[in-house]
Amino acid sequence: ACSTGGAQGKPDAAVDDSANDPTLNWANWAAYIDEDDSGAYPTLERFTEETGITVNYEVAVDDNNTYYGKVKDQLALGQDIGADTAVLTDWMIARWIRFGYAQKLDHANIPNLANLSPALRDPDFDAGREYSVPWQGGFAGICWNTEAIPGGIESVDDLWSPDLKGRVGVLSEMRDTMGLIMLQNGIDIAGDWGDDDFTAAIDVLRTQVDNGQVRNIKGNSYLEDLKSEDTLAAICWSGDITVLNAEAGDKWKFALPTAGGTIWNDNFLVPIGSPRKTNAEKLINYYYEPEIAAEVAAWVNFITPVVGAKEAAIAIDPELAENQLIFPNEETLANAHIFRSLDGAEEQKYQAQFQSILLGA
Amino acid sequence: MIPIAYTFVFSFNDSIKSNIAWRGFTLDKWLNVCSVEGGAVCEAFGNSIVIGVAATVIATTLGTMIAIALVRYRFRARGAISLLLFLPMATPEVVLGAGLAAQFLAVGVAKDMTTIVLAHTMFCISFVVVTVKARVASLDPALEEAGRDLYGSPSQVFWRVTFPLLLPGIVAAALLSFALSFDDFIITNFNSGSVSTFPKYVYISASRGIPAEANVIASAVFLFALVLVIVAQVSRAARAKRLAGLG
Amino acid sequence: MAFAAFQTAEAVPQAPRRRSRIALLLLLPGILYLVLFFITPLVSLLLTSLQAPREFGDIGQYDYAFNWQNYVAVVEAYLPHILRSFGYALAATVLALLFSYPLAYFIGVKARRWPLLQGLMLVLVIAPFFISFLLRTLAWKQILSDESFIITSLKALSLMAPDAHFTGTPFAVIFGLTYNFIPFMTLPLYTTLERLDLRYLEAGSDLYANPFTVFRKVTVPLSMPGIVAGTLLTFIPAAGDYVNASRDFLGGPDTQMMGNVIEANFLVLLNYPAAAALSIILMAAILVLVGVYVKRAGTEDLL
Amino acid sequence: MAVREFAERGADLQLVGIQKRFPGFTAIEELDLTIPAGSFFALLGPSGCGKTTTLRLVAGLEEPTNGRILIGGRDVTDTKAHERPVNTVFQSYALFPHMSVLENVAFGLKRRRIDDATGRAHEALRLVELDHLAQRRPAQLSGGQQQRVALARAIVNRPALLLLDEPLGALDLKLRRQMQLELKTIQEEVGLTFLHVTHDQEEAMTMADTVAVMNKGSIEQMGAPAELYELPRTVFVANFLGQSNLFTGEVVGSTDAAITVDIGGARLVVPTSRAQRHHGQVTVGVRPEKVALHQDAPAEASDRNIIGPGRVIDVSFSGVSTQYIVAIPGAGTVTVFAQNTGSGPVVAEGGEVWVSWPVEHGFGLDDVPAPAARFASDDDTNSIAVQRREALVAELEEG
Amino acid sequence: MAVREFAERGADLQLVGIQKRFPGFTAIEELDLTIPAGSFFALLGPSGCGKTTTLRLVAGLEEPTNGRILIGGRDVTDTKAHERPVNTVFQSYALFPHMSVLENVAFGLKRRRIDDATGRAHEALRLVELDHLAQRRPAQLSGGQQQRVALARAIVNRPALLLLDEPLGALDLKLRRQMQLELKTIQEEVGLTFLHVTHDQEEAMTMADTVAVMNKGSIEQMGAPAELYELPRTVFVANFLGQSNLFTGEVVGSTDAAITVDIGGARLVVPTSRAQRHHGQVTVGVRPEKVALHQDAPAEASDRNIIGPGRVIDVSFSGVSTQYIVAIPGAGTVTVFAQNTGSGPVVAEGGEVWVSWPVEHGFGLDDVPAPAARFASDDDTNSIAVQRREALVAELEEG
Ligand SMILES: Nc1ncnc2c1ncn2[C@@H]1O[C@H](COP(=O)(O)OP(=O)(O)OP(=O)(O)O)[C@@H](O)[C@H]1O
Ligand SMILES: Nc1ncnc2c1ncn2[C@@H]1O[C@H](COP(=O)(O)OP(=O)(O)OP(=O)(O)O)[C@@H](O)[C@H]1O
Ligand SMILES: [Mg+2]
Ligand SMILES: [Mg+2]
Repeated sequence: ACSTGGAQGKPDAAVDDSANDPTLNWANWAAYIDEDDSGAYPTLERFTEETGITVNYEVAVDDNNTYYGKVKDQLALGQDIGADTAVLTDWMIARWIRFGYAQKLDHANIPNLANLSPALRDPDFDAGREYSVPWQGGFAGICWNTEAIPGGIESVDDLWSPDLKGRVGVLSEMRDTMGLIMLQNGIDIAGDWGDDDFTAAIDVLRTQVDNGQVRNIKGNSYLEDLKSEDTLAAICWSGDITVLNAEAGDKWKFALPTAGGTIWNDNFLVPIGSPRKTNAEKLINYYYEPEIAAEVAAWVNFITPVVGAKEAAIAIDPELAENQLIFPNEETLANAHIFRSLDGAEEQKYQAQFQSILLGA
Repeated sequence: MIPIAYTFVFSFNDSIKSNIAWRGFTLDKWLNVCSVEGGAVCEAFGNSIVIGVAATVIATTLGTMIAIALVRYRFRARGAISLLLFLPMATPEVVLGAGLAAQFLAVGVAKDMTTIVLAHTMFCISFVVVTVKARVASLDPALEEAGRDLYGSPSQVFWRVTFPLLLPGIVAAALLSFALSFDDFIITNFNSGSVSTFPKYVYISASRGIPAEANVIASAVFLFALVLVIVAQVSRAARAKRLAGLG
Repeated sequence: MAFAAFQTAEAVPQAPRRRSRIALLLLLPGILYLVLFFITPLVSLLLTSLQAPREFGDIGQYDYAFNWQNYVAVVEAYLPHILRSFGYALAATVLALLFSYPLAYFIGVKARRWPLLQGLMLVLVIAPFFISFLLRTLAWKQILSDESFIITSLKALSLMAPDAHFTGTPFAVIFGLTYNFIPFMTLPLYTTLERLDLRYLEAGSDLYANPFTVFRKVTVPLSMPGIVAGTLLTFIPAAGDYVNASRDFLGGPDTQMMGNVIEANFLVLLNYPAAAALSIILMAAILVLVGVYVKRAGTEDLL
Repeated sequence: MAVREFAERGADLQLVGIQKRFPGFTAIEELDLTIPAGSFFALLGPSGCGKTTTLRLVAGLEEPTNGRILIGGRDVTDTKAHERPVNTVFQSYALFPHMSVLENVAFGLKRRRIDDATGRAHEALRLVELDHLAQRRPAQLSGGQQQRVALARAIVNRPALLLLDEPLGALDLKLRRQMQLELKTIQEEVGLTFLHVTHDQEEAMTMADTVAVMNKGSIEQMGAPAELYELPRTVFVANFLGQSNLFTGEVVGSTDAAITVDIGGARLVVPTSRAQRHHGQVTVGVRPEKVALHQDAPAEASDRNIIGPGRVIDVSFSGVSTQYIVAIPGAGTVTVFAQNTGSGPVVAEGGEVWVSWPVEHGFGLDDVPAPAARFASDDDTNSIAVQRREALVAELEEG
Repeated sequence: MAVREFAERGADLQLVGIQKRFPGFTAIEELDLTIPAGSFFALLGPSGCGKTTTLRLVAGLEEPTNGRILIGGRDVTDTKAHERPVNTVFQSYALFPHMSVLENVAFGLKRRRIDDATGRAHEALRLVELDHLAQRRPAQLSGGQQQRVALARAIVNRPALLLLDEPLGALDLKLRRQMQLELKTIQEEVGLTFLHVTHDQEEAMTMADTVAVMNKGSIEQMGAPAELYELPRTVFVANFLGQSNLFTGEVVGSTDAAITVDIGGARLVVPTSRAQRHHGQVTVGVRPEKVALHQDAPAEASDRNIIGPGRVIDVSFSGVSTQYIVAIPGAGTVTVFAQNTGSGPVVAEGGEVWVSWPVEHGFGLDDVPAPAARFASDDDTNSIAVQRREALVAELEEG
């Protein structure tokens, strides 16, 4: 049968066999780690040198939902899903923890956790970071083609300007697109909002989709639309724009809207069936060395959660350290908000509304 | 044809991470296909080949057996069996993929290469049956009888007469199976667990712009097949010409 | 060659045989396999489609029940997608037929005298088989994006409104479906047309039929098996396709097909009963349509 | 294995009480037949009468519903096809298309692991004068050549019994007549028992030592060709084996030596020994070539039957002979063949003539003919067979 | 449209200087032919000689490389097939498999929008006695029935010219002879011009008013059947149209009335008017049925050619007649047909005999025969064509 979702009882964690098995499977997103010209991962290679643990790095996550869809059945049975650590976004982490699909981390094995940015130490879905540790974070904000829109845009409302009709993109990630609209509507997305607030934002989006203002609603492939100029302005993720500018000419600019943007984190966690938890913890610890974190940050262009990385980055490239999208200052951070956790019922309800726009009628 | 040319051209793009903007010509991607992302493209490609071969072998064997039985024997359940064979072809891939995925879950089977092979075999069988059936139907039973008449035991008759005569049909069915399996994304996506296949790799990386290496592999497969087919065609035509001249 | 797979040779009469244990032995493994990996999933899919949400359950948690309202609910919610799926599939099938018939006719009938040309053209038809259809579809997306050469030229020539675009429109999805399934249409057509006995066409013209009438009254009816096979091979997968219509490929929010809906319910909303119910509806609808079509076309013995 | 040996000469074949039923159809009702060793035996009959079925029973490709089959005295009823010392030249040749001519011919020898299969195969091919084509595929041969390969493939095994299922059916007339002579020559050379099936009466008569005429699953008459031709016993044989003029009437007188039949007033005399029935309504007949045409009324003679006058309604020239059709009031139409020893017809269309024939050439039959239609009726054995098969196929497809 | 009309009667057909080249092969070298309106004309020739090609040129299915075609005086060379007042009964019938018998027959009428197409189609079907099967599909008919439907489908259009391409080729002998009579009867009933193509000489002779013998793309001889048969002009005609005994030798004497040819010592006399060549090496011949057998040396007579003695090497009984083959030293073998007016052969195998024939029945030919092989040679036109096609098909199948 199509799964009944989480099992009645939560699955048991696998017995750790790290001592005998110096390997590690890491499921991550595409272009989410430093890479040299020959396609090797320098920081990972050094990790292997240091610890003797061979890492099988796999670009296995294309989307939180899809990845979950693929592994949830095995998780429910407590089986090894082929990944000893996977990097997933906050809200998905929340679901895994709720369903008991993640193993409790032994903080003793991760002394570097002390370098974790204080702001991220106590999220509502994982108090005290018992199960998850942030990998990279990012903003969702607005971006535009500077050649087509020399004046730039400032707010989400600017996306709805008639000049841009049919050339606007929004993300298919509910929390980012809806978060930005709700912020524009003056809602504190981290606080206590309710159905009405959400529905009001949905109505805004629906109107803009229906009247053809919004060209398309996409996941990561929104970048191609920007590049091919199918869209001229969009709701975007911060790191992508840096990459796009590097690849296709400096044509795009990213900003947090005046009403605020969202901030999210992708986090390591250890799936319930993994017998190599200790190895995973060693990996996490390694990437929490500020120098290592800085090296990764310099390549992936997302926000590193590691305190001290900025200082380390200055040594690599002083200009980089000034980039608000990688090392945001307090002011920038104050304008970025975390979308609050949703429980199962809310998740279902709001997703259904959001999906009904994505699927059209 | 245009998309193929596009794919081909962009396999020479000197891109960094994504492959959406033209950045100049390079042969690097062709020379170092397997290096990107720790060889993920090549691994996916290799998996696709292994899965394709395994599914093809199983589906071709089972399908050929059914085809022979369907043509050569009369039994009451014929109609039902024909329907059973038609159904998978009439079922949208999403349905097949989702249904099977749920089934594996219910039985508690972990998804890996095996489950992909099982899934691919399932939808290939019907195509094999249809293909081989036509060949069996056009095989004159008198030939097998001649084999028996000429002192061939049943197994000798099968291996020396029936099988060689069915071979073109079986080969065609196998090629079709392989092509279907190799290019399948939807069913694979539902039943692959964490195993990567080439179409899956393309789909996943589609979100970031496909690395030129994927284009390289696709183009290479295409060129290989094209050369193979053209060589076969030309030599066949040449032979036909030679024979015509000879008569 | 893969295209040989679509060939059906002239059948020789087979003497009806007795029932036999050998037949059973031959059939058993394959049939068991299909029962195991096709029928049982189908049955559990059916069961899933009747599940009800677990009381106080989290997202994605359902229990077995007989909740047939699921069907009503999904039809109410997704009727436009259901209709759109069949509409697009039909349009793509018709377009593919219109494009493929002349092509197949040329390769199968006109090119008979030049086997080399025939072979090469066949290669071109099956060429797309060798490149992942995902890559080809993505390439189209690039080729037909707003600032692409083709679209800008069309706009410059005023063949397209300046603010019109191609990707994300129903036209783009139908175009993608058509393109992707043309080989499936062409090959069965080719194999019937290739065996078309030209003497029937000559008999037609001998009996005062002009070339057009010969085509309508003789060629088309005689190539019916190919037409039926080709349309089925195109229509069925097209109706269930979700890649072309996907927002990440050629589609947009208002071109989503049943496949996309099933995917969204299955992967994002974790509404498995809805996904299962939609699957069952899709399959049943296709079976009914195919049944009626095949009956009307008079080619029941196709399979 | 018994079949490992080469037959030194042909063996005799006995069919005892053979019956063959197919689902819903009895192809052979009850068949008894003995074919002496070394003879050239022809089984003649219309399409669908059961000839192929009989051969298949002998070859072991079909099992009889009832009855026994003995080859050279040994009961082979329960022996498998590949274990019988029998080979077949199939109606459609059934040459293996994926093997060369040589491989085809050597196939049987190799299956029996006989030494020097290739050498013997070449020898057999030389016998049919095709050794120079040994490396070709069957599809590259003409129909006549294929037929010879099929023959070589069977003969090379020196079977005790060689079955030939209309091996000449697909050839055109010219080639057919030529191959008939060849086949007969080869049979004489190798001395095997040939069981030859055909529906061509001329073929059966020119080739065989003994001919059996089969109709609807049973043998109507059997004997030497001339014997069957000169003295047919049934309407079917009289018409199937050449043409006959038949007259039906009441026996009006009978002596020890002859019976007299009244045909619309004319009296026809038939020797008692040549008549199957001696009273009541009988059908008597005579072959067209035995009938003479007279432009003047011939004198009565006790040793000739004379009828007439009648009118010539059709004269048709066929080269060797001319066929006259004469309509005689009361007796119907009479066909007369006259060899063209001179040039041009003796009598023109419309002429008044009498016909006569020697009493000793008349024959009396066992049954009376059914009325004939203008075209071959739709229920002749041929079309019945076609229709029946197609109905069956249609039925099975449906299910 | 001209074709809208029904032909009241047949039109004549003229082929003027027709030549037809296929890529790499000239099928017809140069052909001139006139067929008078209302006649039954047979084109006779071996397989591959260009008969079908000729018909297709007339039907408009093929364009001549050179030359003109006139039907009823009108030049139709550049007219499309569907606009010519011509219908064809195809070699393979070419009945539309997807239509019922009735729809097949009504097809041409409907294309010409003729009123009451169905009624007329039924009428045509009644003519061939198949009206009761009007609703069947062609595949459900026997070969003979299909042939009749094809005929009805053509005749119903009352074409000025009806082309028949071996319409009886697929039938068995019995049915074939019967259909020949029917076809002839129908032609006489409808009075159309029939152009009938066949490779069966008996068929051509019994059916046609005029026969043209075609060989390798040109017409060797043309005339009434009896005329062609009695006085063939070439070896090909002498052998193709029935059998002939041919003797080649030097002319050793010639008068106004006759020439004398020396054949291994024997002298054969042939009337000058019946000889194509009068000096040098010539071939003379006589038909087997004109030859008489003598068991004693016959007396010399000026009006008979006598050769012998020789020995009977084969006697073969074929029902109507018996064929004797006599080997005569110096003259080769002579075939003699003797009608079986009595029973049993006149002479047994091995007997010593003389043969003789009336001088008036001999003929002298224009050319001399080529030596013959035991089997049909592998390079006759037929087997070449078959081989070429089949080799090609096989090749293409394989890939
Ligand atoms: N397997 C079968 N099942 C049912 N009926 C059969 C089967 N095989 C043959 N028959 C029928 O048995 C009859 C005799 O068939 P058979 O093939 O022996 O005829 P035949 O004399 O060889 O004819 P032909 O001259 O056409 O070859 C036919 O009416 C045929 O339809
Ligand atoms: N389209 C073609 N291209 C090349 N050669 C051809 C073509 N059609 C016919 N021929 C050749 O022309 C010759 C005459 O062919 P045609 O079909 O007229 O013979 P036919 O007398 O009708 O023989 P049959 O009795 O076998 O029907 C043959 O040698 C044939 O191979
Ligand atoms: Mg038979
Ligand atoms: Mg022909």
